[in-house]
Amino acid sequence: WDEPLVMELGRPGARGQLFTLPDPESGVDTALPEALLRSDRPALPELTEFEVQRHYLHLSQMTLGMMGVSLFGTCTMKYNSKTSEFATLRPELAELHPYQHPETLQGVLEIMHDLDAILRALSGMDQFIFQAGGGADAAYTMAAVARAYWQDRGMLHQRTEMVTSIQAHPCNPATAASAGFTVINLPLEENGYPSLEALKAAVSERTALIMINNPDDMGIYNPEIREWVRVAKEAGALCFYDHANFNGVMGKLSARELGFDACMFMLHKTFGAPKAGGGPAVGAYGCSAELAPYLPAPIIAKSGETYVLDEDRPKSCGKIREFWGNVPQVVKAYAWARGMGAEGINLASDISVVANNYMDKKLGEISGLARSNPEISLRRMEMTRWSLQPLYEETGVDTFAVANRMADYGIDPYWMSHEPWLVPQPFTPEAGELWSKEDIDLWIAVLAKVVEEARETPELVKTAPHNQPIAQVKGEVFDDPSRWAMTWRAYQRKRAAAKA
Amino acid sequence: WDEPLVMELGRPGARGQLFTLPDPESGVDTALPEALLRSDRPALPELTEFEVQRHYLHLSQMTLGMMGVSLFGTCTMKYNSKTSEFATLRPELAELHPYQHPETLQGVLEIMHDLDAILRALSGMDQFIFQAGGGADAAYTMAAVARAYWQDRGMLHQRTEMVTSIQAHPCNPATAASAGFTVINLPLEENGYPSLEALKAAVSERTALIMINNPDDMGIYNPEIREWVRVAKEAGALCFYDHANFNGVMGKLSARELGFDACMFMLHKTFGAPKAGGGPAVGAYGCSAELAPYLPAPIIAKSGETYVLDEDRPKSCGKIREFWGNVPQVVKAYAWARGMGAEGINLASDISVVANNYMDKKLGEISGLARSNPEISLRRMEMTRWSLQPLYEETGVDTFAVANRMADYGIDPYWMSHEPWLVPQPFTPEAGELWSKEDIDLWIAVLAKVVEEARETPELVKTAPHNQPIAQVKGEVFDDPSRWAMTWRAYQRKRAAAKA
Amino acid sequence: MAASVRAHPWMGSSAPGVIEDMLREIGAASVAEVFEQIPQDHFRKSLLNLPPQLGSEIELKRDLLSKLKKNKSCEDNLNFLGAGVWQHHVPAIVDEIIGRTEFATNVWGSYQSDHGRNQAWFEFASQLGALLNLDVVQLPVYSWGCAIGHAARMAARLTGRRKILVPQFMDPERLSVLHSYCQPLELAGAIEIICLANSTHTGQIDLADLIAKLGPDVAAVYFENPAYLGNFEANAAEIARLARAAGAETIVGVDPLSLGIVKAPGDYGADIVTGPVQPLGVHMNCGGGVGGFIATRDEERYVREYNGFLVSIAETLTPGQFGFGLASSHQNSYGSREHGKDWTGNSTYLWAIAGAVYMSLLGPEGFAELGRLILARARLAEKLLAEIEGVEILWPASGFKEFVVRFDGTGQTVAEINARLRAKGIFGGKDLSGEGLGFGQSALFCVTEIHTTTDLLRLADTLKEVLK
Amino acid sequence: MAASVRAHPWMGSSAPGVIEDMLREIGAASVAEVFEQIPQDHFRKSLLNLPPQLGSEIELKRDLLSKLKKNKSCEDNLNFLGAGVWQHHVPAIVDEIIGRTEFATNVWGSYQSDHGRNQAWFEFASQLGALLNLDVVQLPVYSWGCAIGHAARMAARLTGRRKILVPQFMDPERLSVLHSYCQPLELAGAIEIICLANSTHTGQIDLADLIAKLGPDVAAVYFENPAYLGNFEANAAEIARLARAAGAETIVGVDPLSLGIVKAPGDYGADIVTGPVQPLGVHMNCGGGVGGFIATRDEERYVREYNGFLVSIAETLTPGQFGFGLASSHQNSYGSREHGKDWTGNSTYLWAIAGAVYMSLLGPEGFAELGRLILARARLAEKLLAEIEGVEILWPASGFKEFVVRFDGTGQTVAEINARLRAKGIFGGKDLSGEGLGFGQSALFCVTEIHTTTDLLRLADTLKEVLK
Repeated sequence: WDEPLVMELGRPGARGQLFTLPDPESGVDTALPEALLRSDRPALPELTEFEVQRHYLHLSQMTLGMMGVSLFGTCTMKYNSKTSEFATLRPELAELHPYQHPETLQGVLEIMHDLDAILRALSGMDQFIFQAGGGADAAYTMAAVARAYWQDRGMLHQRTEMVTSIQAHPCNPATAASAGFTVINLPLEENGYPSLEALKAAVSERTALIMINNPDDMGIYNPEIREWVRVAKEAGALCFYDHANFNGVMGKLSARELGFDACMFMLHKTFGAPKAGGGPAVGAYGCSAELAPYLPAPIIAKSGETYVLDEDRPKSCGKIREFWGNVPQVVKAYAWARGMGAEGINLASDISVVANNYMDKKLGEISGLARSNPEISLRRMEMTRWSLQPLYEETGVDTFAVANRMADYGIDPYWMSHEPWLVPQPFTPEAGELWSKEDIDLWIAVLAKVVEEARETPELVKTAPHNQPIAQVKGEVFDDPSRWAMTWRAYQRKRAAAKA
Repeated sequence: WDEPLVMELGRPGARGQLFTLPDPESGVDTALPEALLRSDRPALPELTEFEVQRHYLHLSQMTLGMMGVSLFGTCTMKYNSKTSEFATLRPELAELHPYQHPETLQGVLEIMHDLDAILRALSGMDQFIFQAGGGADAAYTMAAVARAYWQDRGMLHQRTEMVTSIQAHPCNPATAASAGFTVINLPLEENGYPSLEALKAAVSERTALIMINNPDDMGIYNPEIREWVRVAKEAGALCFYDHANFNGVMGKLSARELGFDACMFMLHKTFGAPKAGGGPAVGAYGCSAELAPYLPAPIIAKSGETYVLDEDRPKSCGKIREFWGNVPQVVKAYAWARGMGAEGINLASDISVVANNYMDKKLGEISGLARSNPEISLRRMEMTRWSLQPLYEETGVDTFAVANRMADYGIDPYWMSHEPWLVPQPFTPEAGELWSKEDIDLWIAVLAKVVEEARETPELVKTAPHNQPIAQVKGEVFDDPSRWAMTWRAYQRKRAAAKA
Repeated sequence: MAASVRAHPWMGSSAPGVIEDMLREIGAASVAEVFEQIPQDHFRKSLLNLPPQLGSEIELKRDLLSKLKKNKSCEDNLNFLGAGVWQHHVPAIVDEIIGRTEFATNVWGSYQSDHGRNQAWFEFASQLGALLNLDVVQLPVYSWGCAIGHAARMAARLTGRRKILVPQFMDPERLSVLHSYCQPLELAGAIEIICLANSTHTGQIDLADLIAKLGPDVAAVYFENPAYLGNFEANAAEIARLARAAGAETIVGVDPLSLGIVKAPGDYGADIVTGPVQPLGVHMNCGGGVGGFIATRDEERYVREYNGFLVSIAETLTPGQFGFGLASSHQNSYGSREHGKDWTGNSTYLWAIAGAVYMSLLGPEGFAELGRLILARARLAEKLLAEIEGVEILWPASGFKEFVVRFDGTGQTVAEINARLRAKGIFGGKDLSGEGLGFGQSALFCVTEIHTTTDLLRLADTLKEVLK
Repeated sequence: MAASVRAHPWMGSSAPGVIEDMLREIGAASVAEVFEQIPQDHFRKSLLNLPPQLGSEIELKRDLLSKLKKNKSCEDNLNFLGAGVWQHHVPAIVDEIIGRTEFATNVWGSYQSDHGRNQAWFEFASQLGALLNLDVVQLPVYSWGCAIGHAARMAARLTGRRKILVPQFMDPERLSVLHSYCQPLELAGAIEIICLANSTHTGQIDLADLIAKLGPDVAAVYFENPAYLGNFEANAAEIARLARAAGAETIVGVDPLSLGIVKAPGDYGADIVTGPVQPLGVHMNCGGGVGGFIATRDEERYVREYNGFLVSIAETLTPGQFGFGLASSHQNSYGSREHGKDWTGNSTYLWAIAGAVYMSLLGPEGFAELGRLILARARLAEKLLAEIEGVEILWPASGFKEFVVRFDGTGQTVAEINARLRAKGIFGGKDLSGEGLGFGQSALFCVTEIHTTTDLLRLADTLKEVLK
């Protein structure tokens, strides 16, 4: 489709949605204060219902989303069950108001309570909440809980530091910093993770908490994590396990058994809820009984046979976000966990790690690629960071170009790396448990093909994609205030100015 | 997408759907007679749930269906309301069994009863039923009702003929013939319709019924239709109005006022229900009180405040199809009629006829096209049959090629003509009320462009399409028993045979 | 009034001024002028008296839902009705795919522009063919009854004979449809329907009666496997053999969901196979989910008698690429009007897509598992009901998902029992008492994969309570 | 046991033999071997005790529905709850589009492969910008409360000041979120939240108090229009003028559905505008439908302070073609970790697509009509309730869709009244009694376009009955 912007479609007076015209005889005064009356007509498009439908159907068809093969690392592409999707579209869920009396919400409270129990079993924690709107928001929840914990002890003015690894997901330092903590980043050392010595040097009576992922995005598992937790707790700090990379260890590890005080799961990735191009998502945050009093309210509890919302939490850190979370995603995660069962969850992590090692083997046979931390010979976890640096040096084709070109073959672009790029020209495939070996083989074959193209016809790759809805987007406007345009009105204004 | 057949996908042991394994301890005997035990494994594909989803999503994206502009004549392309679509997906409709006690079906019976009333108002008939699975099946219903009517009078052995026009929809002669009637086709005369004299010559004491469309697919309205009905009834025949082309006259004409005994409406076209590439559809059949006793049972009736199913119809012609019809489509038609109202229905026929005349004007300006019945200068109804014969003679490009080429520009292929082709190289656009003037203008512009291409690059048009999921299908196998293949197993067998 | 000047969301040219623009182009002074073909005295005289327009989506949705909510569904109640429409599980993916607007829309395009849909159709036929072990499968007709009707007419044309033998214990609903397709006898081309005796001990066709009636004027023998009253026809191969020996066609009706465990009809001599499409992933839709399939061997004599759409794979102008189109289509009524094979028109083709998705979700193992599960659940239900005093299973352990329950021993009528069950949220089996089968107060119960053991215990317990 | 050897429908490599194949390729003897990085003593000791697997879709669906059916929905009951989540009509097309698997899936690709989605996002921002009369709109953050939090932090960074003034009558839910974003004061970068007095006669901000508190340390004044308790802030322009004069930013929260009839905030001096996304075509989802927008003028100082995703139109390598990408993205936490502007992550971007579809369905006339309808219905509700003895509307005819109802004159508590209404299928307004507003037994009622006159009469009649 060569689809215009919706702002360019339609004609004056066309309608896509009518509303009842109020009965003029109802005798009520509907006047607005003069100062607030809108006199201009908002510059919205005017279309029929069908035209709106057709336009957005076209746009959906112009989105590759999981229509091909996506081994998007750190995000654990999963099948998003339509069974649970349809269940959440039911009015029994979609048409609920969170302020309804809990006696009218027993079903949804039961599901959330049951998922809480499942996550407790997986992590060893004592209480989960679903208020956080994503993984980063769960990290922020940790920061807020830590603030409340230290404030309750009168030590917040002293406990002002958060220690993490430079390889931790950016949301950990960013949320801690936003919450007011000073961030200390530990560099990676030769083993692929920060040393225990560096941690010991970093933690002190100023440390409020540490926040870490394990394994990290390179696929490296920090085998000293037990000692880390011990060291941090000896310094009095709280320990938070960011389970963003849970897929490779689920069913295998218990955060609480490793000593952590809290952890978070991404229900929209690991637990099979769609992340829908960036939410609605849920960062399920769980913690020990010691931290539970500081959680954002409400807590879903069971009183006899009745589920209740416990709002009376005097030590609570306050709300992170309105209401109880993205409830449909919670239901989908519950459905995923029930559909998998303990056995399925264990099998999924087995498959994820086996499949990544299979990819490692096959990718290692393609010249032009390099595995991160080549000195580490141990098998990686559920993903591995790779580098296209050799290919780039040889051909000038970078990782962006390769990703764009792979899309031409029906391969959803890969994830490269979070900042900072510790590995040049990175890419991070993650096979997960969804994809068949055939899909993985296709992915590898396409990468090999593009590597070959990079050598033979580098311009073809550099100017990719050639087979997508649009050609390569020219990025120079994105940091140019005189040309960026985040709305049609801004674009029209700037275009007019440029012409003048 | 270059999508393989589902039969070629998957791998042994993959599962898309699991079922509970029966408890071996339940102690029930589940043995089957030896003679009926299946010993082979059906050659079905084996895929994961996601792979099935992805495959059929790809196929859906490879279907142009109303994603462009479709002025498919005789079928009255309409917007298919998602509001009513979603309503019919509700378990309150989808999960109903027709043998449930009527007290548990009051809602659906009410809707069907209400639509009956609406159709009565539109047609003047006294009773509608929805059992027929499409327009053709409603024509068959007419034939069956006529049989019962004449059988009841002991005259069926004598009343064995059905009279219609050569231009009537093929389903009319075909269903009458299948029902056992002898078909008499009246040819068109210079006015574009059969003459009254021809009718008079055709009807007799052997005539069981006449079946006609008006206007016909050429867009020509038979102004003598009142006299037709009078003549037929004088001969004792029943008169059936096939309202396939209702869109141009809805709200304007009443079949009963014109004297007809029965009529049918296509709920899947005229009344906004999707026809979904060929059903489920509904031919709503309505008749006068005189014919009502002969209708297939059940009849939905109201008894006090309760809706009931009247199965006790001793003179009924019997069932045309199991149960009461494609109920979701009936609900959608009801929704369409309520959403339009009398005013909207009238406006829709106004727009349909105006828009077709607008097209007539614009198409008349393109050289290479000819309007059917050029001697008739009166404005056509909601569609017009056109001919590409001049273009074909000039360039060798036929109507199939033009349709295929138009698809390359996002125009859904047009309807050409029912058999027999009274007009050479025909095409029959119908603007209806859905399409905007912009869409109609686009359609005309694309046709003009393709006509131009036919002159400048005829091969380009003849080998079209070039921009669709596949290239032009080679039709020679479709009538070759040694090569046609209606299943994958047949194809594999014949391919193997051809190779050997 | 203000409402009338608002554009309607479903009409592209209802925006103010558009009609006027077009009239100007046409050179017409008014809308009335474009209707000039219609004589004035043809226009309706009566006022078009329709209920008021539901002018907004809000009103329309509310009206629909408020009415539909008066229904009591088989999701909220425990249902044991079958007999032509059965409550099977519809996988979510099926609903997703057939709900896609690309499919659930008015489209009819070319072989190329409809390629995806055509491929799905071919995959329906291919997978159903794999279940049936037959090479030709037509796109579904209106219903199973209609499929039987067309099959009978095919057989009559193939043999030039005008009688068809059907079991006495045939579903009256389907039989009535078959009557419509074959009779009345006053008209040319009618086919006489003759009933075969069924054993009251097994429900199966009486072979002696079959032999007696299988004369040289018989076009076809029709039977179902499993049959209307649930039982299998264990002598299927023998029936087909006898029919063939008499020069008649064997038409069989099968439940496609049984074919993971039950022998394919193509393997016991069936010539023309029919069956319901609804079990293959279509909701009951109050009976609006039905469709019927017809399948045969790939022999020209059969192919030339099909009434509807046969989708064949074919090559395209691009070497190595495949596409699809309609084979042998001149013979249908679109191509040949009254000279065509019966007639066709819009049918139930969306259900072919549903069926394609359904069958590929199940695969061979899924069908086998499903068959075994249904069998186990139905037999368990029989067992639990048989334990109730006064309740008897007519032919225990003889069928697939349906079975006849006799209530004569309870002293209550089926109507009474069902009313009491209904009050407790259970829809009992179809009341057979009025069908003249000779089994007194009896009902046809249907048990499928959606019934859990708990459901069956609930049925048994409630029935006990109701019969007290 | 047999179940364990069946492949799982959600795992591509669970088919028999696939893991073994891969292990063979890898050269690993067992699955355990690929976990060699994990020390043995890290593996969990406790048994993973989860509820039993719901191994079939049938069981899973039934489990979900049986639980969800325990809820009582606002479709089956008449709901007057609002206050942060509102029951508005969701057009069917919106549900269709956001339910498309292309969108409702895990995708994150490139600017090219996600083009359709990116265009929909840009159209969301463009249309919302047209309603707000502002040029920059960010993709939505988690919620309106979160949007206010980010806006406050933007203002603090823009001004270098550390106080924000908010109305005393602010939604405690949103205020609590704002607290989380601004405080506690013990840590660096905290922002002090100071409440402005509201008139108890009009609900509006006390301008004198505002002037008194608008010192040189104030980063921003925040108010909502309409406000938490429903009333409009008629002095909006004056508040913005005062704030600007004091060097503070004006942050406004608006209901986007009011903007067909209410002046755009960009036109009365708002610098940063926030609001809820849920009314724009998203179901309430038990609170899981919320999202918040942030918008400003297109000035670099503002743009450089956004925390999330700004979608800009751009050219592509094909002349004349447009595409989309993220502007100014290095400044977010993905680009700059702890040095970024606050933080971002997965948010509520699917609702941006819903909003785009919603706004294009309504268009300018739809928004105007909707605004007028809501106003008329809410005012009618006020009128009907005010006629009931003992019931009083706090500030009649002063707001948009919400209003405060006082029940002190009835001698009953809101809790009691709501319990009785609930028993009759009505969800009464949000109980404000415990919020310390000084309005005794009072409740916040919300009336929208989904309420018919009949619904309002039913509320009034039921309330009369309940209060008897």
